[in-house]
Amino acid sequence: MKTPVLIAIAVVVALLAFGLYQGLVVAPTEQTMGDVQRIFYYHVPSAWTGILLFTANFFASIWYLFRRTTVSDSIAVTTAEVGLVFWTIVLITGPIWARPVWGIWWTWDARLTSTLVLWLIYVSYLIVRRFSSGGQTAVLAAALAVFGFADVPFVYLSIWYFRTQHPQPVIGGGGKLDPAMWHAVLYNWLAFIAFALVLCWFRYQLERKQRDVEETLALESLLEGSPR
Amino acid sequence: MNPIPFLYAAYIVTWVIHGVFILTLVTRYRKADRELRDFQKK
Amino acid sequence: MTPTAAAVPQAAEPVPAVVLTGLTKQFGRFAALRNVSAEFAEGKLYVILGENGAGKSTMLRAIAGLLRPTNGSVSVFGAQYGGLDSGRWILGQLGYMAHPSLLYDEMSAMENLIYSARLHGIDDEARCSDAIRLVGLDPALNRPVGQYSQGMRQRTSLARALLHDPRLLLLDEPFSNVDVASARGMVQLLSHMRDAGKTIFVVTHQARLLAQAADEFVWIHSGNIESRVTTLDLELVQ
Amino acid sequence: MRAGSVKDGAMSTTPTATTAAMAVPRAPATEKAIAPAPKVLFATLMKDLRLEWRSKDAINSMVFFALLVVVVFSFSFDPTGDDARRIAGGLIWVAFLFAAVVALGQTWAREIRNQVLDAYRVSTAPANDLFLAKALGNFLFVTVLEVVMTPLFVVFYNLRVIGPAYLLPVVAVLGTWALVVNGTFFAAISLRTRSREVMLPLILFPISIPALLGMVEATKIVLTGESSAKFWIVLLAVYDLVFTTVCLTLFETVLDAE
Repeated sequence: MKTPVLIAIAVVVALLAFGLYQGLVVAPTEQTMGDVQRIFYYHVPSAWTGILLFTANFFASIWYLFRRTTVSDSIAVTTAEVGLVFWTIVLITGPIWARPVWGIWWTWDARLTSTLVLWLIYVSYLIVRRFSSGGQTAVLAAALAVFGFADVPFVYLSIWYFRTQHPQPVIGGGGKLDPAMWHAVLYNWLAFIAFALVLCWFRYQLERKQRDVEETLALESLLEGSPR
Repeated sequence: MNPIPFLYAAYIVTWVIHGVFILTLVTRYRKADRELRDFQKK
Repeated sequence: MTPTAAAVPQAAEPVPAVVLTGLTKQFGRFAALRNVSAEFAEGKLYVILGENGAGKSTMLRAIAGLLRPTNGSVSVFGAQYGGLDSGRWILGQLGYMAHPSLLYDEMSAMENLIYSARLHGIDDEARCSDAIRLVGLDPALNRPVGQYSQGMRQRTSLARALLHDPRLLLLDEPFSNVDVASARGMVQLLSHMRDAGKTIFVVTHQARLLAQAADEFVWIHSGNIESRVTTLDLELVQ
Repeated sequence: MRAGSVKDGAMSTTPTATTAAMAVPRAPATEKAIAPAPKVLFATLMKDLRLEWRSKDAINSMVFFALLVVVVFSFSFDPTGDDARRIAGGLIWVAFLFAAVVALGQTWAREIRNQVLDAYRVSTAPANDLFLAKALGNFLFVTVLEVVMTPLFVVFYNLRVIGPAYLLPVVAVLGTWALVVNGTFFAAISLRTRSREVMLPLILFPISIPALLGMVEATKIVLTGESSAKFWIVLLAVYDLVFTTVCLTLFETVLDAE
């Protein structure tokens, strides 16, 4: 089992290095913002990867609600946690980008605000998973995942309109992107997806191991004859 | 104010966060592994 | 301990009240019910015995549709849980009573039963007062259930289970901390109901009370049926 | 057969007409199994309202809590003139949110204290009727709080509505339902978690942000009469529709999650 994993890691590292090279060297410097715009090549692919993972979490939760298999529940928690890691990166690199470009760390820019709200939703999802007791965690979390995902369009819509009411400086995105720039974004996205898959694989093994421990614990308390 | 340090800061922060996450994976895995082995021994 | 073949002669054609096929319930790795397969004819009083954690209550809750089997199936009067609406039809046929009395402490016995009747789509309040009288309580009593003695609470809970005239009665420890006189009264009531054609399952540690009244004693051991006998071996019972 | 006299203790054992009445009616038993929907919903709602009226402790403490929230807000924010109208929308709704969350936390308190949820699961009553009855109960409860709090806000901030005032109740109803429908559902979820009181707001607030934004903006627009609040009202209506549907599809699964 070990070697394929090592190969996968090697491939991911190569892809990431290639993406980094594209972002920092190959892509032309943006006229208005200069080189700081290259944060874009990490900020946007991380967001897209995060969205992919949250979508996977949604479908895994739906699958769990119908089939109640532990596999679907493990995938739901795995994709949510790894998704939240990528999403945290988006949330932190955003202000790092805003500071040099607009001189302010945080602006209620439509995208930044929506990122923050989504981040809050999935953090509360993971907290509920940790706090709910034993057998019911999966069902409660799956229901919450459906609510969270259904909320995403409302988050983006309401905050987008909220911003058009009071225009604020808008982060990047403006202006025509040079094709080489698009390449950098796409290569990095590919690299991040591969990296996310490997992370998910490891997190999944951890989940299975933790379930073994939980069950042994449950069995342990049973065998000591404590009445059910 | 030279913007370049912000560029490197963003890239570094990205890998710091990923690194911390991987670290938690490893520690949680080791902890669960140890607990499991204790049970098997008992 | 493999389950011995059921010694009880099966009732020939009528649909058995309850059929369990390969019923298994896993809580994590602990198997509360291990592949239980059995048939229970209609119109009989079954007493379910076994030590704590053997799976008695789990089996009763599975028959009541309160827990989803890990695999295998439960069918009641020929209908199976999980079917599109068959689960709901079954619920109409069964009365369930368990340790939490499923009653609101702030409401009197009559109010509790009227509300429970509504849940089953019954408006007829006479049914409620009949049920209360049947278990030996006074329908006019408007003290809230919270102030009842444990025996009275159990009987109110029994009345609640009988209310919609179910064909199948599932009682989990109905006699726990009930005085002997009341318990005997309940046993008589249950045997009347069994004679009237109802199927009754009673999970209890006071099997002695039902030594004469019950048709069959079902011993459960570590998640499966160990044996089914028609006469109670008194030494075995604590 | 011992003729049991019907007093508190004794057990009625005489095979009277009642036992005969309990004899199993062979044919009709099967048809009446399914409870017609509105009856259960109405019965549950009436039961809750009756018990609430009987004890009245929850409603009194809640109203007092709402007053406290208004007073505390009025102290901490003391805008005058036009500012008051601009931020009053936000203040009022955040105050309502606090009062609502405390009320929503009590939704299932009685069911849990009496451990009666199994009674629903064993009856033929559809789970959604239980949910709707609880949600409507909460809606009435929170509306009472709002009716108590609003005049105080008007007085403390001497608000005058410039825009179309008739829109305010519309926004209030849509907004309150958005909080209450999700709140009732999440209260059912947080029942099964440790530190139950913290869990409800923790799940409810993030998911309600779009609705909150809608309420606050719509109220501000109506108060200041600057532009039209149509977008926000439509957003709230769609939000209510979507999340009421999601609640009704998932409630039974959560109720049965044993």
